[in-house]
Amino acid sequence: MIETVAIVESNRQLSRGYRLLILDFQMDLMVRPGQFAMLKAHSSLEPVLRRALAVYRVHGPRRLSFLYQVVGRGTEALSQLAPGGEVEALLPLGNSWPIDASFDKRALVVAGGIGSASVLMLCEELRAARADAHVFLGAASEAAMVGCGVNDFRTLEIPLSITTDDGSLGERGFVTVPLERHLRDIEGNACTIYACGPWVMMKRVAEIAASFEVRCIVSLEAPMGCGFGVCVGCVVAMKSAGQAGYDSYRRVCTDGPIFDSAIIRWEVNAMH
Amino acid sequence: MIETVAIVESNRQLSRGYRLLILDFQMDLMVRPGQFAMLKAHSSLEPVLRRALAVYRVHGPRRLSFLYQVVGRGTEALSQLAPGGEVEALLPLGNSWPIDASFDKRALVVAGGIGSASVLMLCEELRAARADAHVFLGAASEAAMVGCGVNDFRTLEIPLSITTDDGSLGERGFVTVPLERHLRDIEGNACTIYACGPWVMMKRVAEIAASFEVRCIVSLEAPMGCGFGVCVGCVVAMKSAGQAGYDSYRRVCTDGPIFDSAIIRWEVNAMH
Amino acid sequence: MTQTFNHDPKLNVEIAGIRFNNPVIGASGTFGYGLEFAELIDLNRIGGFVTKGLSAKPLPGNPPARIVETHGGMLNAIGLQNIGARAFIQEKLPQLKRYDTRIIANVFGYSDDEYLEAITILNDGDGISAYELNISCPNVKEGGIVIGNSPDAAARLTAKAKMASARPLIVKLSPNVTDVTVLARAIVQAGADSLSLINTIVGMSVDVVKRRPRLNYGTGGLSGPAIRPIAVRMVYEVAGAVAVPIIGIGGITSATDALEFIIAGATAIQIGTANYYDPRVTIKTIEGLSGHCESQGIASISDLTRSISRDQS
Amino acid sequence: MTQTFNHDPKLNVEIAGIRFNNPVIGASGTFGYGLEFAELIDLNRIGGFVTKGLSAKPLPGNPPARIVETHGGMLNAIGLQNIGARAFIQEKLPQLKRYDTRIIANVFGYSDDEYLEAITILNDGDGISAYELNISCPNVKEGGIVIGNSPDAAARLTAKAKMASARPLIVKLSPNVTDVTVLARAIVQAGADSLSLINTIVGMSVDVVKRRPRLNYGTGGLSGPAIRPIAVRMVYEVAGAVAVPIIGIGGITSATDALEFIIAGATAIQIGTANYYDPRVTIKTIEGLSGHCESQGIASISDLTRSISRDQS
Ligand SMILES: Cc1cc2nc3c(=O)[nH]c(=O)nc-3n(C[C@H](O)[C@H](O)[C@H](O)COP(=O)(O)OP(=O)(O)OC[C@H]3O[C@@H](n4cnc5c(N)ncnc54)[C@H](O)[C@@H]3O)c2cc1C
Ligand SMILES: Cc1cc2nc3c(=O)[nH]c(=O)nc-3n(C[C@H](O)[C@H](O)[C@H](O)COP(=O)(O)OP(=O)(O)OC[C@H]3O[C@@H](n4cnc5c(N)ncnc54)[C@H](O)[C@@H]3O)c2cc1C
Ligand SMILES: Cc1cc2nc3c(=O)[nH]c(=O)nc-3n(C[C@H](O)[C@H](O)[C@H](O)COP(=O)(O)O)c2cc1C
Ligand SMILES: Cc1cc2nc3c(=O)[nH]c(=O)nc-3n(C[C@H](O)[C@H](O)[C@H](O)COP(=O)(O)O)c2cc1C
Ligand code: FES
Ligand code: FES
Repeated sequence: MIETVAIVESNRQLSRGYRLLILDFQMDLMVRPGQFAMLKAHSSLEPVLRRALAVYRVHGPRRLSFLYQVVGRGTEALSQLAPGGEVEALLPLGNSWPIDASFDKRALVVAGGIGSASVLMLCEELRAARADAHVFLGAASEAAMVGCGVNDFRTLEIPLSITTDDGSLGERGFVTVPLERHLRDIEGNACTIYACGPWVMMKRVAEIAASFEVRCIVSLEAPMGCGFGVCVGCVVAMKSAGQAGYDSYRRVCTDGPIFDSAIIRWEVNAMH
Repeated sequence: MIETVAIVESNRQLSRGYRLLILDFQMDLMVRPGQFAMLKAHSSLEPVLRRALAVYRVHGPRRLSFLYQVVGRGTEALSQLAPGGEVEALLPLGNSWPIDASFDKRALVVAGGIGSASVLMLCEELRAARADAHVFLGAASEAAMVGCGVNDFRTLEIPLSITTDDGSLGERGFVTVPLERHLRDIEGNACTIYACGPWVMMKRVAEIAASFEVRCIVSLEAPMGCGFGVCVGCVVAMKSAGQAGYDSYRRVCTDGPIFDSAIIRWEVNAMH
Repeated sequence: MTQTFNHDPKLNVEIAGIRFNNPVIGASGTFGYGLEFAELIDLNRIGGFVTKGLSAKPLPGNPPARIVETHGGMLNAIGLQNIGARAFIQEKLPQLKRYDTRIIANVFGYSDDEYLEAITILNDGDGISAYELNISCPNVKEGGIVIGNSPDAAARLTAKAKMASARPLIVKLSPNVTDVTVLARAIVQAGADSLSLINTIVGMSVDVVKRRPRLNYGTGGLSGPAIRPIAVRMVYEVAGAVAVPIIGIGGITSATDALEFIIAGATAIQIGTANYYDPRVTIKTIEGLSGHCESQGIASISDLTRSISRDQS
Repeated sequence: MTQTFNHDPKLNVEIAGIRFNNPVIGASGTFGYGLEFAELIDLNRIGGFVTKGLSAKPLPGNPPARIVETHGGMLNAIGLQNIGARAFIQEKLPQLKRYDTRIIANVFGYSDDEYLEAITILNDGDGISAYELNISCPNVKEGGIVIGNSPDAAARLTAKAKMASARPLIVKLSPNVTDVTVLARAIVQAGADSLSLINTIVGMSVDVVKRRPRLNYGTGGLSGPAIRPIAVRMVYEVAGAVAVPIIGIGGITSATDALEFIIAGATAIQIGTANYYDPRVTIKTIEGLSGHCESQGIASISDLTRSISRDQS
């Protein structure tokens, strides 16, 4: 975990509301797929809290990129950054996608919307491990899909199923539809689902995984105060623990963001 | 008084800590010498209040420039503006330098530090009125003098006396020294002093003016909430009124910023 | 009243029998005597405004510095500089007649009698819709007690003011109390027709080089976005405690902010500090509220008052 | 205690007989159990830190959402999730031994007895310098009363805690009161060795589309730069009312902010929320305080405590 000020190399709009931020950290970093950073424009006084962004890609020992959607005050402030600008950064944070060779002969990667940002490196690693992988991407529209990095996923040479809400690219509808279809096709074969996206999507993926009795790993989001475990603000409810135990809630930032979907109490939305 | 969003044409550093901001207002404006604007970077959430800056120069019906020193959070936010950026602006505000032809045959213009920003247009007008003017500029150093626009004053073809605290340009010492010398030289002739600068400087200029029995007009500064008369936060204490009357205090933004120095209760610093 | 404006009927609200074209009101001390805004916005479009605090006699106010900016807000210790109730009636009210907007006179005094004197003067004024009793200004203490922090003193003054008043009486609550509902109940019981809250919160800022308060008065009242969460909470609490309509105030800068107060329990809202740095904020807020009603299918903004749900997971 | 750091002697301060290398302390709930910061800063450099609120038994805390950001700050309703006093002693304290910094245990309970139980457990812990009694957490109400808002209840608990405690007792004040000096006097009279203030201010944020509070708990505690002026004012008031050393808390983000509190009356300060978004803020503040003493010719930071002048013009 390093606390530093990184320099903006570029901050390009991919499509309306989606941007790719490339940062030069001026020191060597080791980042594993699924880890994230807490970022904030250096000169920005408001909002005060940093924002969690998954590391999208490693461009060398000192250069990382982040793919983000502009949704509110914090990402808006990031979107104003120009090359040469400074970013306060704490990273790498959180655990990473568990890639277990024996398990992951067959891997289904599911991303909804900007959830894609957390799985590109996972896909790269799966390909490197020669896993039999399949990627399912869902987004609102073709433009959103471009913003969510679909073109980077296309270069991976992993089979790719695409859905959009408006049908402007790929199949029309939810990403869970081709996922379920695929699971029926390969039924009986052990596989692992890796999912990242909106809470409702992950909840549905978890249900599907449970019904097919396959392992499902999710990367969760929660509002974060600190990103390194001290505020205990970013919790998600656990199935296991009763209301009385200390372990009813776990921190997304340090106990996660990646969890086995089977331990999550999905009725309690960490994003409220 | 117009409330608008202006576009940054340029925002150039003149010397360390001093910048010239040129704004395109995209509509015709009429500004008189000594008037000011309340400005704020459009996308900046903090600080919340706008900042008062004198109109430095008129570059055409829609283009105005502002000369400013970066001193704190607000001017720092302004300094981040890039060409094409947006600035929230309310202007023109306040009264203007009273130029009365009969009075101002002889005009002594005194500016300390960035107070220069408020008097360049006054000088232009005095020259146009063929007044017998003399300008006294004081600043910390040669670099600060450049930041305070000395080169623009040089092109005016008005006699110019310069002092710096460190003697790096012109005479070493306070600007009030050459002013007093000059007043002694012209003693007996009616003249008007126009002054803008730090409170202590203006207080001293007012004292000098009183001792030479010449009229002295000052442009004051005060912390401003609104700039258009509603918060009553920017007051300066008047000599005339007792503690009981409503008129003990006047607003710098609307009753000023320009006052006859004789009516100011100089012991009560509006800048605290 | 010659000007007319096509108001969104969904935004009409009523408080103590007074109809407001919309629930957006300029707050006392931030809207001058109204006229200052005539050049900047169409006064016919706003629901109303509250005058700067008016006292029976003109007041000079405090020496500078009177304001200091803080993160997300500002402290002020203006000391209630005002032209006096009589001058307001004679010099300002006649000019305000031509606007179709509700004028609320904010009333202030250093003693119960001074409050009543100001009200008596203002009773003669034409075109004032209601009084807002400012018992919560933190910058004016007599003998160390702020009337608005004591339920007993506040109730006593409210009862007297109600008697003296020819118009509906809104009482403006102090946030500087342990339990705002105790204060609210006492004041409503004493006869207030409506409550407005919050006034500013007492704060201080120190010049660390000069080692003295940045405000000449020492302490000042904190306003602006920084205090909004505190204000929303207090409106929520008071709305659960009393039945009179509530006017929400504190850090409102947009329609979304206004909706927080309305959903928590307010019938109307006042915008203060934001007017300083965004002089058209009242108009933008009104437009935003219209848009919200439209997009959320809300027939009347009043339907949102106290619509907050408290289901916890 | 093997590590040593060359502390600036000008920054030494003492509170209730405890020597701090400097007046900069990490605030409870924002500094974890200290260890979380070991990777980010040299713990030997800070004056000390206060643990997350410890209760006799572990507590699960509230369901999410537990935090929401506001202008200049955040609301939290963590619900005091903690590993419990015993686990702290067994699992955390041993790892903390090697740092030369003061450890203050923040103590919490749902009843007087639970507070005493936690203290009794912690009395066995080695390396704890003092207790900070958290009687002001706004997110835990029993029967609608927050102990810290009632001078009587607070004094009663303070007296009992002082009896039970093997260590100096700091009591942390609630800002959600009409007059913080009444509370402060009662608590000092009951035996507190020091007071720390302020805890968070109760606030609320509303999701205007879902029409419900953004926090699952409903209300939460406001912290961050937004509350600093209120906190400085309260420290100023309390410093004028009691003789015990005061620890200033609330929205501190820099040495300048810290100095506001010290000049207003604090002997030391705690930094809370700023640790979240600027994990090295404690170190930066210490360096800034050194620089200030140097440039202003101040021999000891304690000379600045309550150095505020109140001359008005
Ligand atoms: C581990 C992790 C990794 C993430 N990776 C990415 C990524 O790679 N790309 C990307 O675009 N987004 C990512 N997000 C979501 C991103 O953090 C939010 O979109 C962002 O915080 C929104 O901030 P805002 O101020 O723009 O929005 P606002 O809605 O104004 O934010 C208000 C508050 O809510 C919080 N918040 C809002 N949405 C989210 C959210 N989805 N998750 C967490 N907190 C939220 C903010 O942090 C802030 O405190 C990630 C979130 C987490 C927890
Ligand atoms: C009528 C008028 C005209 C001005 N013209 C110019 C100009 O042309 N060029 C220029 O560089 N400066 C000018 N100033 C001063 C300028 O407004 C301040 O330097 C600026 O507000 C400082 O803001 P800050 O946030 O950078 O500094 P900070 O010190 O962080 O400001 C803190 C607070 O104090 C106020 N403040 C601080 N210094 C001043 C000051 N000198 N005057 C008024 N308020 C102050 C700020 O507005 C803010 O509210 C003028 C001031 C007035 C009143
Ligand atoms: C400079 C200033 C002056 C004020 N004067 C008054 C006043 O005279 N009477 C009053 O009742 N409230 C006064 N207020 C309080 C506001 O009306 C309002 O209650 C408070 O500022 C909170 O709202 P805001 O955060 O939107 O500003 C004043 C506020 C400010 C900032
Ligand atoms: C998320 C969070 C959790 C907190 N938990 C505690 C706690 O357990 N005990 C306590 O006494 N104070 C707690 N506090 C209050 C802080 O210690 C501090 O008093 C308050 O946040 C004001 O300081 P700040 O503005 O610097 O954050 C907590 C604050 C936050 C933001
Ligand atoms: S974000 Fe603070 S503990 Fe996870
Ligand atoms: S700045 Fe508000 S009245 Fe002058």
